[in-house]
Amino acid sequence: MPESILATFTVKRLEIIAPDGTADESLVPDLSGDELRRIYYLLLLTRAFDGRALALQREGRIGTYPSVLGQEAAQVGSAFAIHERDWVFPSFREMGAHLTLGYPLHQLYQYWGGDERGLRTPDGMNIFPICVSVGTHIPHAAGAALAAKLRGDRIAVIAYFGDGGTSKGDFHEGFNLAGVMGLPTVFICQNNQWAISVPLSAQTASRSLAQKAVAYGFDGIQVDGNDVLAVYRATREALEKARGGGGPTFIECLTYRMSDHTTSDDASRYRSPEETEQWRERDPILRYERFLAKRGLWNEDYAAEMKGKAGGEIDEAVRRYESVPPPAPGEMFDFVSGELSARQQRQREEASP
Amino acid sequence: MPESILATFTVKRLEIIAPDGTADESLVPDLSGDELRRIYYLLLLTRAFDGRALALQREGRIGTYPSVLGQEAAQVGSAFAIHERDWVFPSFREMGAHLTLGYPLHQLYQYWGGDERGLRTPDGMNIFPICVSVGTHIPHAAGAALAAKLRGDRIAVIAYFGDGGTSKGDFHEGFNLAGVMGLPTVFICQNNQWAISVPLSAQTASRSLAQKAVAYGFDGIQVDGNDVLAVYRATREALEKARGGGGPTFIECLTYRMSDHTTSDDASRYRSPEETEQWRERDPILRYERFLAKRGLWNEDYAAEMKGKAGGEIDEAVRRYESVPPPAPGEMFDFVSGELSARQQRQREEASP
Amino acid sequence: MTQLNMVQAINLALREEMARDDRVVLLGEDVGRDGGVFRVTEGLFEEFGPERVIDTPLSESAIVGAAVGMAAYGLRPVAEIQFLGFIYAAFDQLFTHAARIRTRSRGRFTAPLVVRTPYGAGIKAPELHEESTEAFFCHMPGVKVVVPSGPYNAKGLLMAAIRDPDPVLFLEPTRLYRMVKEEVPEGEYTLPLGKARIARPGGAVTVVAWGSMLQRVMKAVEGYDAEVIDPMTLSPFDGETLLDSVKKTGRLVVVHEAPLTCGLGAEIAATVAQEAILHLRGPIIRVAGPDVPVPLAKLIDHYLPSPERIRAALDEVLQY
Amino acid sequence: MTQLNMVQAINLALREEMARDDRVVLLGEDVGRDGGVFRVTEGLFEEFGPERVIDTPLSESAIVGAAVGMAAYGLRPVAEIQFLGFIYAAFDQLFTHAARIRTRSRGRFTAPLVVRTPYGAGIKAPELHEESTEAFFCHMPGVKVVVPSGPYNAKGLLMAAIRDPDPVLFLEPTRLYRMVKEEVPEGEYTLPLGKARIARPGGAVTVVAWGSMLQRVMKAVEGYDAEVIDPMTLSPFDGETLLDSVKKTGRLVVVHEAPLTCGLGAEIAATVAQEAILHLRGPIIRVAGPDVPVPLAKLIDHYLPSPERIRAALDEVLQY
Ligand SMILES: Cc1ncc(C[n+]2csc(CCOP(=O)(O)OP(=O)(O)O)c2C)c(N)n1
Ligand SMILES: Cc1ncc(C[n+]2csc(CCOP(=O)(O)OP(=O)(O)O)c2C)c(N)n1
Ligand SMILES: [Mg+2]
Ligand SMILES: [Mg+2]
Repeated sequence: MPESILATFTVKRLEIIAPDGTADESLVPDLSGDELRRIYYLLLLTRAFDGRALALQREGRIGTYPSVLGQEAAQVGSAFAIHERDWVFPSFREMGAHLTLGYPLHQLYQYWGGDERGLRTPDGMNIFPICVSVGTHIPHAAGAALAAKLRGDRIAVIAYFGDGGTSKGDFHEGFNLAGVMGLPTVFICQNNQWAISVPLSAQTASRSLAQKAVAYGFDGIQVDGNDVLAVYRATREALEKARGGGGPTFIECLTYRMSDHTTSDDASRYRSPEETEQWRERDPILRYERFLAKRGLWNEDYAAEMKGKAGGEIDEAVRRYESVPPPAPGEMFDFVSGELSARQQRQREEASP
Repeated sequence: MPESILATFTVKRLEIIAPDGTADESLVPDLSGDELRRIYYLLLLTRAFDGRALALQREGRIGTYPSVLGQEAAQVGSAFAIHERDWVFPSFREMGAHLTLGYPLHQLYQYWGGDERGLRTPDGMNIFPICVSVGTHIPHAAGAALAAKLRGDRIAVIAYFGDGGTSKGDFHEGFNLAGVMGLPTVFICQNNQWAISVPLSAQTASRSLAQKAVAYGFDGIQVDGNDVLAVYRATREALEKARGGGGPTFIECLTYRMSDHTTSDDASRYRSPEETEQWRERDPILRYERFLAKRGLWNEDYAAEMKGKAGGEIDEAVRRYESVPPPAPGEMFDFVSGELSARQQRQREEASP
Repeated sequence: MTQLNMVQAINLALREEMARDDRVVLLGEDVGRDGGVFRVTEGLFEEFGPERVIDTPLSESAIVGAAVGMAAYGLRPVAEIQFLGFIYAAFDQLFTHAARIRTRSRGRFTAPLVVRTPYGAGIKAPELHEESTEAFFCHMPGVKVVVPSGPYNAKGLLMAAIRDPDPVLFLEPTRLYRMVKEEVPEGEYTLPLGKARIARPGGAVTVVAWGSMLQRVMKAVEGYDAEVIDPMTLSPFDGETLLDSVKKTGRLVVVHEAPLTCGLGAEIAATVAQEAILHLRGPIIRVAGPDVPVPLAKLIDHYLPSPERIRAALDEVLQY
Repeated sequence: MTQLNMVQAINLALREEMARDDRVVLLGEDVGRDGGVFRVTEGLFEEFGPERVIDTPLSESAIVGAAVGMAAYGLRPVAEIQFLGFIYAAFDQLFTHAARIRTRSRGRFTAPLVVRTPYGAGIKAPELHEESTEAFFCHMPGVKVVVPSGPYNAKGLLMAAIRDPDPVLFLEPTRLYRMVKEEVPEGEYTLPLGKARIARPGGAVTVVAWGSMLQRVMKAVEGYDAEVIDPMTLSPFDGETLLDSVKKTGRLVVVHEAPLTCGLGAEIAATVAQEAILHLRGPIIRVAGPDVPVPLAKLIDHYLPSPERIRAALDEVLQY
């Protein structure tokens, strides 16, 4: 058998809601009207949170901020499938996931306002602190999943990252570990097609990101990342598989970063407004509204009501954020180690006379 | 289109010589009898080099040494396809490739004898020094290939590494760079199925290593690594493709490490003699002898003659190695930088009074 | 001559070196069309094209690793790491390879490359964007470490770094990027690596500082008879200038942003304690960041050595 | 009590800690069936099974990164890096994550993990197998660095490291692995991290050394009135023991294998130069490796501080 076929692999793609709001009913997840509406509210809340963050940044009330505009469905849809006992390892652009998981909104503003205390996850939530160094948290997710597996905990571990993150060595080492040990991990890539100014085509020659899973012996799937139900469905299935011992899944959510990379960036330097404009038509909230409307779960009044409610929640979060007194100098030392060295103690005294 | 197939990938496998020496004539590379015999001699020379190295180590005349026993075909077959202008980035277990490329044998002994000077590649050869840190030379190969591409040089760049090397972050980052920039690289993995005591099944869940190329958008192929002509053919095609601007190829040579990992290792601690025994039947030299015999290019006398010749070459190399005087202490400083700092100069004087 | 800030001066150095020597090639994340997140490479993509100004995937180890291969092949790569806080993934490539390829190959292959990276605190950026871990890289024989302190020397030092036959880590203090403008001549000039500069002559105490701390020190020493040394090259360190000054003043204060323990201040102090201790009148005082991870914006001002702490050190040592 | 060498003592510490606390899990390359390339984990795979003694793929960053996740989840991972020379790929995970996860999460998540790794020169192994770059890791607030000097303290220190609530880098001097046997009690005992040991009392000069250099120093000081300090923990360094000794002797010599510049000797010297300079009679002498990459076997003896160089330093400082 001279030249033979050793193996064949296929990579799938999932979409449920068409741009006009019609859906493939056989794939629509089994969610109640309340749940469907809850998802809608979380999408609105994400957008409201984001818009306010941009405004706060312009006014100097928070620091550099990375907008999630356009990626709400990928974040809310995936996070909505996560259970409380699951562990989540976010990157830095998942505020929509954070708030879907119930992370206190004011703490998110606090963090982006330059206050570490915003990263203290409330007890009972298993959300790791935001990881600024791209992709380097992927091995942590593998490690937590390994620990859960050794402990016999039927939970799943989720890591979020972007298309740029797939180029890092830690992506590879973490994926490989998860694959070879069959760990209960769900890797969610928000492929928003840009890593600052670097387009996907300059990030990798891979036709899809999903196919990168082939290298690790587990499944990869691409979903329409602007279709909140497709994201939800794929994530829920992957989480169930993971919790049941079926090993890792890689989900590529194909979406688009509508904003600048962060408030320090100017995307007009490197991409055309036409490209962004095209994606505006695929707005994830718009599409979901059409879907809900067809089911009688949405109309303009309802939208206005929900937007008002979200705005109120945001107002309250901003108020809370801004009422927190600044950290005392000595707080730098509070969590360096379980116990400070003699030298650190002296330094602490010097810092807070 | 709800759930659809996004893409399909196939991974091929190449073998030319069957265990009994019969060959698929349509695939036998177009090599003269002299060339076919030259390959045979290089296989013998590799084995002789290796056997002598083990003996020298036992006698304390060189240090720790990693045997290439069983991997001769993967090394000679691939290196035989390399042109003088190509650049080669070896790992630490390619002595068969080194000698095929004409690297001075005595320098190889010198290096394994603990003398850096063995790594000075003769002028005119583009062989990078042995890389001990597994997989970390893969980005160098990508970089050299990028440089060659920018310069417009029609050359190829080859990197050698093992199955263990495929788990390193640098494998991923180097492969990704090569893929996205379409660099003239040929990546040759000697999958000898062990990384010290870690078997392939604990290294990755990937069904083959070749399929890892799917992640980077270029071709991967598995070849029978104990079939010297299959290795040669696959490498030559990949090199030609690379030189012609066709981008990277990943070649997995499936072979087996017949020896302990190094002379410091004891493989009986972690694998069964039966497994090794099975592979003895697939000895790459034996198979090639059968192939040559069928073509009238080999008989016992010829083998004895060639073994004698190889032995003589090795004797001479050992003699040369052992006649080199040890380095002077000051040589530590010779190549730290183009110019030594004042402090280093003082240190150098102290070291060599 | 034109008044340029440091970003413009570095940009000019890159442009001129690229025009002079077609082996000079830039690579890194967002160095191309975007011109770098601080605009240091602005206009170079347009001028020299995508073959000379290369946007890489997001992979720091490959950026430095590829630069090693490019340099060995004969190019003069200038790699950018977007912030020093992201260089640790490339630590292995720098230390295991860039620093050693000349030694390992006994001179057959070399790594004439530059790794440029924004450095230091004071711009209120997110975590890992305000690091100053120069000491790590000063413990790597084979690697040079340079920190410019102003637009003029930034240009001259970068030109020297690009022409250097060995790897140079070029740390660009973000806080100084646009802080001052200076006359920066067009055309070639290099400042020798490994030579310090007396930023201010004085007789009673020697103060060593670099990066953004140098500016702070220059203000803090007003009214003191202090000699301020701006090393510019941190590795190899100009021991001669240091020792000459300390022998004259008999007193030494070192100021740096990095955490105290095993910071570069330790090496400077130890050098003097070994080679000029008999000239010292009092303790060698290091004014440094505390031994904590660099905090975020709300605490960064408490982290950095304050003018008060610098003056307190001067007052203390002047008692002797 | 039994006479054990250091390999056996470390093995015993691991075994007892694993038996005591089922959160203790080993991971690394070849730690399982093979028992580690130095046999340090021998027998543990058989005793505790593949769930507690985990052979990982060849990926140092994932080993340390996974340990961070495991520790945060509630385990007590003990990771092995096969040689210190291969840890640089995990530098980012150690410094960016293990060291900071407690700070970053404001105490919500911690990283009680140990990274064990063979360390130092003197076994004539290939390149990168004889590194002693401890200083890098002493510049990482949040990470502790430990170097045992004998079987007895190796066991006690490793037990303490495993129980420590924060990341500990445990550097095992390969040259000492089988050099001496000592009485090593079975059962629990811990030696506090951060406390040095007076390895030999003396009055005229203080000598600090660790790892394999300690043995060499102990021989070299014979006939001298030297007090030898074995820090055992390099970070946090026991400044009190150091300063007390120097205040008594008035003289200091530091000996280490690592290259001189920015080695840990610099911090030790600088600490004394800042806090006890008035007690010093003469220069602080560092006897260290030269500023070159660690050479291969044929030159390693010329690289390492020789007994002659150590005695020359003692003679020099004793002139004052
Ligand atoms: C290791 C590392 N390198 C560089 C950066 C600087 N940086 C921040 S975000 C970013 C792009 C990230 O792209 P992607 O992973 O696609 O995520 P996105 O920003 O699109 O959400 C870069 C280069 C970083 N934070 N970490
Ligand atoms: C980065 C790194 N980690 C660990 C080691 C120690 N080590 C040397 S060889 C080896 C196994 C390599 O396996 P593989 O890549 O399959 O090559 P092979 O030895 O089989 O030729 C290990 C773990 C090393 N040299 N480099
Ligand atoms: Mg992106
Ligand atoms: Mg192998």
